[in-house]
Amino acid sequence: MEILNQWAFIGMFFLLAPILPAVPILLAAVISPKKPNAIKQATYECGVETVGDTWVQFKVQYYLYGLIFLIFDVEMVFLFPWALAYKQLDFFAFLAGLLFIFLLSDALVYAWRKKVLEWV
Amino acid sequence: MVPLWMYLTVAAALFSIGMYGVLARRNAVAVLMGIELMLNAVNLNLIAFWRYLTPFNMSGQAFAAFVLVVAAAEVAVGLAIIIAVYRNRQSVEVEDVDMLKG
Amino acid sequence: MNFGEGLTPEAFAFGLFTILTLGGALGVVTSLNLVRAAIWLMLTLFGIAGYFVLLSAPFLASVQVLVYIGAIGILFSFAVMLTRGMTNLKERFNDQWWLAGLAALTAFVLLMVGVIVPAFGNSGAPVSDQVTTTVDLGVALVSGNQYVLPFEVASLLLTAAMIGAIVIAREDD
Amino acid sequence: MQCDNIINTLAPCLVQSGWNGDLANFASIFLGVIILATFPLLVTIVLIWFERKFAARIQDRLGPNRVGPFGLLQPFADVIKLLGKEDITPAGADKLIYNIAPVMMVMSVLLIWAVVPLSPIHVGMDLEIGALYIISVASFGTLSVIFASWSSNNKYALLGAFRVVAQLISYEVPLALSLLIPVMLAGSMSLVDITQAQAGMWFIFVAPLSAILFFISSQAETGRAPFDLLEAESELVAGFNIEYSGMKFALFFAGEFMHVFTNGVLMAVLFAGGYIGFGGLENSIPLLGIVFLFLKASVFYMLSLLIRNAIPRVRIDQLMNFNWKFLVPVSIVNVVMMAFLLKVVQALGIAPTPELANDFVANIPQTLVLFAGNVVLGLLVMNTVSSRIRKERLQESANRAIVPMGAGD
Repeated sequence: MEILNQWAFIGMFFLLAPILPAVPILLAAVISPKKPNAIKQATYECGVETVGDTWVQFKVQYYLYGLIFLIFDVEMVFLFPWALAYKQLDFFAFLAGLLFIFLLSDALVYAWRKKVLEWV
Repeated sequence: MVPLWMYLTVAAALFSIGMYGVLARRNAVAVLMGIELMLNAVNLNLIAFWRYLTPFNMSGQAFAAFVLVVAAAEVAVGLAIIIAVYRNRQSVEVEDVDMLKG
Repeated sequence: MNFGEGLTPEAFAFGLFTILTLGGALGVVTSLNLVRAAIWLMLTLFGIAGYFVLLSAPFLASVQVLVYIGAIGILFSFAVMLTRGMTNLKERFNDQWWLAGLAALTAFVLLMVGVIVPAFGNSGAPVSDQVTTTVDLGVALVSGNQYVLPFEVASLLLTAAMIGAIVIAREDD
Repeated sequence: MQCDNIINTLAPCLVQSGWNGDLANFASIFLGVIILATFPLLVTIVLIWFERKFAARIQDRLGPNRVGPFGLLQPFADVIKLLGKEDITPAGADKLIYNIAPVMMVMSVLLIWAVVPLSPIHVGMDLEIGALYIISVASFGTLSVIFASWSSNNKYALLGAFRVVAQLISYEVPLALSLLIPVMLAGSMSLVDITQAQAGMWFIFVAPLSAILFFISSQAETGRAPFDLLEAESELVAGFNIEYSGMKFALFFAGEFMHVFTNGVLMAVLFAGGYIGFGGLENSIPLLGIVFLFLKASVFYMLSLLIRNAIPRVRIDQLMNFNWKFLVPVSIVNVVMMAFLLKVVQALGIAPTPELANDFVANIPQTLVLFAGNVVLGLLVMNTVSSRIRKERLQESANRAIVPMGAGD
């Protein structure tokens, strides 16, 4: 199986890639001094005691950016095969791709108009 | 190769776990995650059948891609609803969301 | 490659992905901390991507990582962190959890008995080692007699989902 | 011997010397991965020295010059110092995830090297979906930011991470969109094929706009100045890695350094012909391919160092506006234009035939058309932007004229 042999390499890479950077961490864990105390381990907060829960509520803005990104990311699922086969396709493929991209840019234009892209 | 029924078993198990999550969890986000599991079980089935039965036909991969789109759309809207509900009710428990009862 | 009695690298990988997928799935439905649950979810989806590789669909595997781990996982993390109190839930399940368990178990048994057990004896070699490639997918997506309509509808669906989600999630007006 | 990857060169030799075939295969894969994964890490050590020297000269300093000749051993001294640092884990941290995050950051960059063609015969793996693989593994980097911030149980970390993640995911959109162009031009997602397709003409001449867009957004993906909102010291204390210290903090930085150079390599592979040198030299002496690739990569690397040191940090609203209102629309239009022009070129019959694809002269007509299209689009964009800015400035000065003295600004 040609394809599996290819991916055996990638799989091995996925298994070994975390190990290499982990080596210095482990080494440091062995070598470095360990004298923990409460003040040292306190959460960094400019010298003030932490107030309240860390998981404070954040702006919905971040979610909206994530949302637009998700849509464009899924778009890639279709655009990559399209671009891949593009040279062997006829002019109709261009029109299909154009319509696809146009429909999606609509969403971007809407977000722009509604000032979703405005950082507040 | 690993026989087809093994893939199907994994997919069935994944589907059931996802279904349990959807039915049993209280938190709406957790319910959405359960739905994601179910959709992925479906995708696994699609690809497994495609590979074993119709590998020279595009339909399996194409349908899996469309399932992906539906999953993404569902997550986007689902999470947006959850955030909106949370803003109004300060809760994301499925049982608390009964505004339509009037 | 063959390291021993019947343990091919493929079988080994299959086992690994099964642990990832099903273990992750169990983590998703039982976690009290929803950020943890999101991380379990990503593990599950990564396992599925591994299956896709084993099934000669590397394009979908890659897309699975890109969309699910890169985008949906991050969106889940955002949503969990945007809403307070999801990092330590009081209760795992609702009151009907046993009913849900029963339903899930029934579904699993039905699937096994109805669909999968009949295929047990079947050693099930694939019909052909020749598989369609990503180029074929690209051609099929824009061919008038194949998937061009779903292709455009997918775009429309994404646009609609995005606009809908923006309308719902925005703070005011 | 014509081989397409490291494994194929080593395994037969091992079998000849009496190894079991499967074991030889396994050993060669293992060795290949080790070499390929250690290589960028070693390069990074040199890069750290180089970058410090480079930045120092720009800022009229000497930079490291004490340890070893020209301070060359400085990074090693730093590593030894870092190993001796106490490793502090904040109270209330999620220990497992806290430790995984820096490893994942480095890993997300290392994984890219698995598919980069270093020379005609040195490729980790010629993946059929290489281009997509690159942007897929990049998402692990984003994930590691979320992991790091969430697990360290700190408000600043979480706040910083939200900004960083917003930045990283936003700039991934133009990155992926401009990656479409080399894929479209080469008709393949494999990085080896993309490199080979540039034997006649580099894509940077065929599609300069995509190259620029890719370069800018990959610069933002690394989180370096002018896009270093990651560690905006003056604003966010330190960003998502605030609770990290010692070796773990160093890994985040090593990941960043490595990422910058990896981006240079990717630029070289995708747009500047990768290992292809002149006169087909790299085919007769494969090791020269690596030299060519690294020379080209260094050019892009130095360019990003220059940008880092010359341009001040942008504000987060400028950062987001620049992406969503400039880069994304331009890359969308760019994709459409390139697709259209490619069809025009095909219809006119001036596209190089498959047999002549590697010929420089045969590529010229197509390149001229596409290049002209790129220039026209670039000028149009610049014109629109500058007229918009002019309008805004006029408005601003008009507003300022009405406001009484001292009440403005």
